[in-house]
Amino acid sequence: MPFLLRRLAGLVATLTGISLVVFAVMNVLPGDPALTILGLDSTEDARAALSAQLGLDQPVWARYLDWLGGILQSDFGTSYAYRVPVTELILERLPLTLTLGLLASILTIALATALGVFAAARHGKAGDWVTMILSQLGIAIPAFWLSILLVLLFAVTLRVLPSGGFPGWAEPLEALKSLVLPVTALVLVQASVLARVTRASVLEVAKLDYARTARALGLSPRRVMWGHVLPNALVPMVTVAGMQLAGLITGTIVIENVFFLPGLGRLMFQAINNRDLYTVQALVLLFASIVVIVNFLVDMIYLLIDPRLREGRS
Amino acid sequence: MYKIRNLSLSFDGHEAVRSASFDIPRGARLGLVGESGCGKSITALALLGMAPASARVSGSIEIDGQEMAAAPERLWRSYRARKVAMVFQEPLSALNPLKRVGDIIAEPMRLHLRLDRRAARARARDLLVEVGIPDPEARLDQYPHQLSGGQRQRVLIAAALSCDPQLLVADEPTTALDAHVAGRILDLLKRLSETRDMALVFISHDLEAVARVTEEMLVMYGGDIVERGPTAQLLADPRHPYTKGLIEARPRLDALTLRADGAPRPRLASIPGSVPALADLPKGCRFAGRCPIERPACAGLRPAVSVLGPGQRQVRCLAPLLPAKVPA
Amino acid sequence: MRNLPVSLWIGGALVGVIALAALVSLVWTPQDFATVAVSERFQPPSARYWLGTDQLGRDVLTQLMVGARNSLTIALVAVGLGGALGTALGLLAGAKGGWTEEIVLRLADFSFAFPALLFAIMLAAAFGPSFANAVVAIAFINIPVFVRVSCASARQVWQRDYVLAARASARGGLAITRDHVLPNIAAIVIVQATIDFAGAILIEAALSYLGLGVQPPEPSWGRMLSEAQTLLFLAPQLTVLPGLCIVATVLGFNLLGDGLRDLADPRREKAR
Amino acid sequence: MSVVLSLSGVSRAYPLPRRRLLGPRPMLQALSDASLTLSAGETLGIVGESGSGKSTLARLVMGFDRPDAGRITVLGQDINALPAPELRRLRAGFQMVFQDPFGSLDPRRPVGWSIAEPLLADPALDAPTRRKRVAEALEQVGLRPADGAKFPHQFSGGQRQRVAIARGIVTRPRLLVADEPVSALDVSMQGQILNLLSDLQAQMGLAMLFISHDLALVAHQCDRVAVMHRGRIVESGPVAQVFSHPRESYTRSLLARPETKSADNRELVNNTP
Repeated sequence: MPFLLRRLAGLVATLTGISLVVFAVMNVLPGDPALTILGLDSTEDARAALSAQLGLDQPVWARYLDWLGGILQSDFGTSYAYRVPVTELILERLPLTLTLGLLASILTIALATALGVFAAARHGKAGDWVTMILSQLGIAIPAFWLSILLVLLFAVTLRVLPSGGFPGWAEPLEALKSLVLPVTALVLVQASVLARVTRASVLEVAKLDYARTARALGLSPRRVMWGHVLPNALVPMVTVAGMQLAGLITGTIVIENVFFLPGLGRLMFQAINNRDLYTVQALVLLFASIVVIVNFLVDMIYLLIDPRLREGRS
Repeated sequence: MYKIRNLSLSFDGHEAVRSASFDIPRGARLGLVGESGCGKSITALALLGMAPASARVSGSIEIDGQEMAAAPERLWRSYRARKVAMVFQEPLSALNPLKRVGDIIAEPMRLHLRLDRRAARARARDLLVEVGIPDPEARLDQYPHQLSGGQRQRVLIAAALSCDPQLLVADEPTTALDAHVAGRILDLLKRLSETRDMALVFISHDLEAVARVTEEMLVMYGGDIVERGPTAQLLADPRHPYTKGLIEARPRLDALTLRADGAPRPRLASIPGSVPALADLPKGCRFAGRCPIERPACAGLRPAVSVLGPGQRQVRCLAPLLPAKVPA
Repeated sequence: MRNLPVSLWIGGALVGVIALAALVSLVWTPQDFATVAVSERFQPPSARYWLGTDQLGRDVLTQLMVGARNSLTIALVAVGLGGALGTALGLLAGAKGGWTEEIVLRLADFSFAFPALLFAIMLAAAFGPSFANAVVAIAFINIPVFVRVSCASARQVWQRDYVLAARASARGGLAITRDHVLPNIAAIVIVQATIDFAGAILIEAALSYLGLGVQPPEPSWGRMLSEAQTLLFLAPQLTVLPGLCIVATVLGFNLLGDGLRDLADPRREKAR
Repeated sequence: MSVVLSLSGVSRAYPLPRRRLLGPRPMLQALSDASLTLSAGETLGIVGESGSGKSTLARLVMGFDRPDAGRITVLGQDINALPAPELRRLRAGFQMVFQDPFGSLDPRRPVGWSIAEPLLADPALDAPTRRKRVAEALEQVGLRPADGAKFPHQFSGGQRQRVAIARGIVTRPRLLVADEPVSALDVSMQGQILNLLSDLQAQMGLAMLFISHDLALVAHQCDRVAVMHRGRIVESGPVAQVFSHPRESYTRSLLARPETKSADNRELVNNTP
């Protein structure tokens, strides 16, 4: 499995690279982290004390290795604002963000595939046009504005769903209700992009010789579509889906702040405002790693789809 | 078996095929010859009811007494693979890269003949033997990219044969292959047609290939069938100036034509000008403007079909060429 | 003979209106954008305030016009910088091939690990939120996009026979890049730039919404929305116009890009 | 007759993708130990099936790629030992016509520009001189000088190949490499282009390397032929000799015609007046 091994090596290298970039941007480039944390109005003494406390008097590479070593033992340092381990903060908020992201991903893929195949099957007809016009609009609408409009309609006017906040997992029904609008806003925007890609990809493959061969053997349009065209159209779809999921992950950062959901995105926003350096650093690393790992998994899906890749051809 | 009458296919009002009429009797091997843009490939697709959606189809296509030109797609679908199947030019892209060879061949049988998985696989293996693929059991589980070009074309033929069609349409099946591989595929097609008593419509620009496979041939130019007749006769004694030009444009590889060292190079015959675009074809004889024996009337008047000799030869020309001196 | 695609017309019109508003704001606005007059707050549209006023009594039309200017400026500078740098790198990688291409493409792949918003957030956290950080972040994430697009299309051009013919004609790598490669990939790069422009507007809006982009008192559509959201029950009308402006601009650039693509390659399926 | 091109012991291998992560890189021996010479006014056919190495040979002769071993001498100069500026000057002396006339002309340039491109390397030629040479070349290939202002898509395939030939001769080269120059064209057009090549060769005393998979074309067009198989020249000599008395079994297999019944078809074909 040269392909798998090569990709795994690449994944490790990329993750290491990310940690370097994050560390450099957050710790080295701005100059004095103590200044970043305490702000310009802090006193010299306070900064010096904090520097010593954070181990800033050590050389840069030692601090990096220290940080990296800590991460490998799931120790992201201590939050300056909350005075608790960052790991604890993250674990507390992870389930909400994970639920939001997974729900949105699954619905995005399902909706986009259905819409894309629907539009491609009705190529040039009214159904195709309506789907494509709606998706063009969907791409243009910022998720946070769509959220505000949804809140206006469902929370302010109809009063059927909460406008924001999260009641906690103790009340599963209420918890899910509070996720309806955020998930909808994320899905509508992301699915618009993916639906267009699906449609284009399906149409592209449908033009190819083997689709014609399948038709010439008397297969029905449905069979040609689901048995021959769609599996082949998956390759470009999966690529875009991978990038989409990256967009979805960062989308949760915004959406959590629109709906005041106490997830990782909200935590990141608060940490920035609190100048909570280590928390931001850990979260940026986490989000970037998720993006990379998702794309790695996407590559693994190629292996399942395409027998040519399994032999290490490119 | 197939009766085609006045079949026309037009795009935006321009006729890419102009009232073509011909029969395909059971077991016949028919060559459809012409250069790119002559209408041979979309005629072939029309035989399966697969002309592009943008084409307007008129005229009649009768299959075993059933009128099919305006038949619904559903009816056509039930005819494909069982009555008529097709083999395409590019064997790699014509095979779904994600499916195993066995599944590609078995799918039409499972669908049309309602065979179960095991029976379809057994039939697929027999078909691979019939089309001359060694070690068929192992091939069934391979993917198209693992086969050589010639083997891919054989797999495609096997899939086309899977439901015992009465007619196989082969559109330039050997163009993408090397010469010696191509020759074997041609021989295979001919043999299959003979052993299965299956009609073959063989489409090609290559006169040598057509001579090798077919008994009768139609020459197309600009959407018209300009000449037809028994293949050997027609090649030996072309009556349409286009056919003659096409035959003479190819240098012949033959001991007689090889020059002695240092001898001057003979000039090659060629047809002046180039094939006009569909919209620029002359209204009358399509060959007008390039024809060496053109008369003033040719560009405006579409010549009728003249029957030559005992009815086997037909030519669409105002002034067909005289018969060549065929040695007794 | 060739009809311009419908998407080009609609896209061009939308972009034209917004760009015009931004240009006009350079020389004239109905009111001063920074002037706060609490007594004039929540005014309905009138002869003085064409589109009414906000919670601080600022003229909404003025805010929208200057917001357009800020949005377009950020997008223009960021996509221009990122596009120029990315295309240059892509052309280099496409021309050199081998190790150069490998390294450039790997670096491009690597930077895809930082989605735009995340990168901007990181910069804002390290250096404090500002207009410049938004530009740098958006420009930075544009580089790999252009590297990939221009390198892939440049490679295709380099494999064409007319480039071989140019090599047989004793032309050097720079001359071939200038005379053959660049003209043949220009259409693709311009289409990409148009579409990335739309993306840049969206990212800027999101950053400003989070308070990490354009800083007060400079107006921006994104921040207008975040301020309006807190007043959702009091003055819901304030959430409508800034959102519409974002949608119109993004839609306009996307349609423009699709239309240009159709123009450049008429065989392509028409975009809707 | 002066030797224009000679190859001695030329080999080239290309790496294939690794089968295993750290395994050895398999190599494809595209060309091994090829030797040949070509004199002024002569046409040498290179014939073989796809993958036989004939295109690699063309690439190496044109200096698009370097051989792993062996020497390629064009107009008396070893092109791989020549300093870059001198090779650039030498390039006017050997040009190429490609297979696909759709791909060998830049779609965004008027054909006159493309024809003039080989002249740009010579600083002695000013713009009016270049224009004059382009007009001459267009007339030599049977087009009008005014056609230089048109773009490639405004020509038919055959005309485009004429344009490509005009570019090939505009520098008045001594050697023209023609890589499958008619195989992308319709049969009825092929004769025109081959006749044109013959005429130009006679006029200019060109040496021509004629690469083709089509034995009949090679037999017609060439004086001598080299048969290639799996990267090796397996047989070479005068066309009449090689094709009527092939020594190698591979050449015989290439020449093998359909047996039995279709033989009489062929006989009839040849009787056509």
